[in-house]
Amino acid sequence: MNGSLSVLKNGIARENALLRLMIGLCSALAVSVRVENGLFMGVAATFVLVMSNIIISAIRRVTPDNIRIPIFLVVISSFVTIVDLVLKANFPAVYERLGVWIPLIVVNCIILGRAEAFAYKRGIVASAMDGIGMGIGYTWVLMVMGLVRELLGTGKIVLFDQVVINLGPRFLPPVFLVTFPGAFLMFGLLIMVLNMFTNKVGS
Amino acid sequence: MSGGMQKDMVRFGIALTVFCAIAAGALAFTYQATLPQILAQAKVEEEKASRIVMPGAEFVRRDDLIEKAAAQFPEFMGQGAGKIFEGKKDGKVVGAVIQLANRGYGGPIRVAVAIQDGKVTGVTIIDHKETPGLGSKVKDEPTFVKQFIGKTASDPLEPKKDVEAITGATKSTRGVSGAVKAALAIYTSVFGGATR
Amino acid sequence: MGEIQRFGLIFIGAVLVYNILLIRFIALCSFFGISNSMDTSIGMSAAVVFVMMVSSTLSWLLWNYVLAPLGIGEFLYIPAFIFVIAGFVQLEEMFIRKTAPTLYKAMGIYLPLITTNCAVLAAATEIAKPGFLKLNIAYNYSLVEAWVYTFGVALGYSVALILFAAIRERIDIAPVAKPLKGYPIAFITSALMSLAFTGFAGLLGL
Amino acid sequence: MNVLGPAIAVMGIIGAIFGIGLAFAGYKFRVQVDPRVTQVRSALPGANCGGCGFPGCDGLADAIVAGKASPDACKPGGAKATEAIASIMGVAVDTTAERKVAQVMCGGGSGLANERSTYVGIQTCPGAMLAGSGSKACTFGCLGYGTCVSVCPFDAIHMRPDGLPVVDKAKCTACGNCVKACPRSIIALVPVSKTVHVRCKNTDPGAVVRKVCKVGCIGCQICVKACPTKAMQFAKNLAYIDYDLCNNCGTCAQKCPTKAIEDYAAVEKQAASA
Repeated sequence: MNGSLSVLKNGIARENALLRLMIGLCSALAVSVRVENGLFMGVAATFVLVMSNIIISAIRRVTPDNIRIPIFLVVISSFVTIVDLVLKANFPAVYERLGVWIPLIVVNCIILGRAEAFAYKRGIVASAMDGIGMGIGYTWVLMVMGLVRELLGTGKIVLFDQVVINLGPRFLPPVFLVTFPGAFLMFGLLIMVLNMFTNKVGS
Repeated sequence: MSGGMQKDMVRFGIALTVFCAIAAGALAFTYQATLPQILAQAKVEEEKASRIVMPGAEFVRRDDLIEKAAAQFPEFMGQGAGKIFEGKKDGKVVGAVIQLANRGYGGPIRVAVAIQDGKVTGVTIIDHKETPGLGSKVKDEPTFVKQFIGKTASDPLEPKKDVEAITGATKSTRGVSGAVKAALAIYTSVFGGATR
Repeated sequence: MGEIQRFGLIFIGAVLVYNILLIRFIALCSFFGISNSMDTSIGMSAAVVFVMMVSSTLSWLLWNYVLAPLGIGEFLYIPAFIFVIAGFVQLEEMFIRKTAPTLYKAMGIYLPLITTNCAVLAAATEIAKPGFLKLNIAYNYSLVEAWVYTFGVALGYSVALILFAAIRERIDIAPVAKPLKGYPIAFITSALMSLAFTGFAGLLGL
Repeated sequence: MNVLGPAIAVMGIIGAIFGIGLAFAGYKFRVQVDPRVTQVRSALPGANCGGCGFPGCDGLADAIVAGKASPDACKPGGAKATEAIASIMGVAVDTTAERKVAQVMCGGGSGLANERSTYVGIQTCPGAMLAGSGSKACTFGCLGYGTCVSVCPFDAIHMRPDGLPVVDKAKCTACGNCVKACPRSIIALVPVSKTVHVRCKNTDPGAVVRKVCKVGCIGCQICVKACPTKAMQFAKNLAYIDYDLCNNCGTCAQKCPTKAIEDYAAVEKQAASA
């Protein structure tokens, strides 16, 4: 059992999808304008990742090798569509904001990457744990970015339509952080800080 | 060689067909389960803007009037951007809400205008692409839209004349005032001046 | 508006105003991975332009003649499009590896990358469901407009990728601070490029 | 309206088309991939360092199977990889050749080699070569801008404070990237057991060398006469060692008036005893 616990841990930190492997960037940068977006996107991506990992590793013995990609894609896109429909029905406001990024989870490099590299070769439990690990790793980075960008970019954090933190009117938010270029910059600085930290620890 | 190919063709063919069919079945099932809710949400979403400008009214979408208006004002109502609702309060038609889009600085600005008895009783910005901090003030400053209340088709609705422009965002201001002016024009042409 | 002017509007919108990489943030995985050398970027761009044109045509036909009339498009468009794209890319990779090995050496290795390229799916979906990428260019696409739009997106992708590759080559020999080396400086450069592309925002009132 | 039927039908048909299509293509367009290529590929270390001159390990694997490259082309792989590939290819290869490492053949660090100018251009050796060949007076010596360090995939070479690169013999896998990268080809691959090296590449006459560097080879040939095993060769004002004959005795290093020849073993003994 502890084998899969270590799998879970490495998904969160050591092999963090966004910061270490540099995959799944498209949605991360665009969606992390608000903490709430980050949360919903993270949960949606984790759900799809875990479910598709389980299914793919369950049927891995029966999938012929040279049509494995189409089969993976059918599995992943079905779960993505389910998430898409459920979100559209129950959380229209959030769906409106995440609109284009939910369908794009299908081509999100994390999911197909993990399916190909991990789930197709390992057992169901290990794949599920890996899915959860990678999902949590993806989500916490998204929420950290969302926190910083929303707080500094708009001066307040709105979670489920309540203002949780408000820096007050005096604070003139640098709108730049909430715009597209701001996302690139923020992510770059995040990695720089991480490099500085790991280099000191690493070397 | 062809024997192997036949076997593979059959194997892959069946595998993929069955797989896609199962997936399609599951999705169709979820779609039907969530369909009523989605339609309801869509209706609420569509009328959200109308409800802001004409609170407490029931709305009926008049597709026939939309076509008529789109023919006369293609740049405002064209390509699905425009909608016309008739506002009813306890059964009686009290006015109309016209949603339309006009070109602003950063892109189209979609506006909802409530008109009762030929006078504007409410204006709201549905969405816009104006520059944050400048043009976006048309939506962020509540006082901006209030100045249109009470305008009629005869008013010039020109910045500096009877519309107070936002400093540094004349194009955005012109976008909104143009939209209100168009709404009044559509209202007079479609409803023939007085609400029946 | 005249037909030609409409094409121009769609094309400029796709290449500059709503550049798929720098403004719409789509397909970033390949953007940072591929751009550290110029010839890989050119090879990838050629492959992307080719694959996108074909897959958008397939998606357009599939949507307008199969999915929409039957009313099943609303929930099937994701699996259908990605399945068609992946299938086509795999078929095409086998075809090129057999018939044109030299072309395969230059462009072939990128083909499997393109199946997971978000831009291809995004363009295909935008053509089927206009407004998917929240562009205000057009509300419905005829086949020719679909081609113009896809070519615009593919060109926008290539322009951004090749520009970025050129800049990154210069960065490699520039004295960059230790923690900034590698991805951080790449992100900061792309932030500046994205800032530059937002300059096209008001172009043609799009 | 019932969407279940048409949905299953359409997706089923699409699945069928691609299923059969891929199977058909799988056979029609089958490319004869030699199974040995994948075996050789797995025997290679996979660092894609390009030291063998082929684009990465895949390129080398194809070349070896096609006979265009010898099984021991991959130096980083070392004897283990060479033997594995030789057995796959069924070819006998002598693995007696001793392991090689990179060695910097220049001793003109800061303070020893005179500076002619200060160079503020692009901080790479090829860059410096383009713009007036660097800051040192000696036009054969090491430029010191570390391109060899940046191309080394195994982090085996680092710049010393005096501006000269030093090779970490443990990590160096003789992939040859640094040898190729150095615009003045100062780095050479030498057998790892050899500890005595002529650390100069200057082929100018002695008088010119004396002006530009304190530790340059002035072509006095004292070492050639002194060498007991005749390992020391001499050509174009420059002495160089034939490593097959050299037995690391170090007499040449003691005799050299300008200390251009360095005996690492002696230096370590000294450092250890001091």
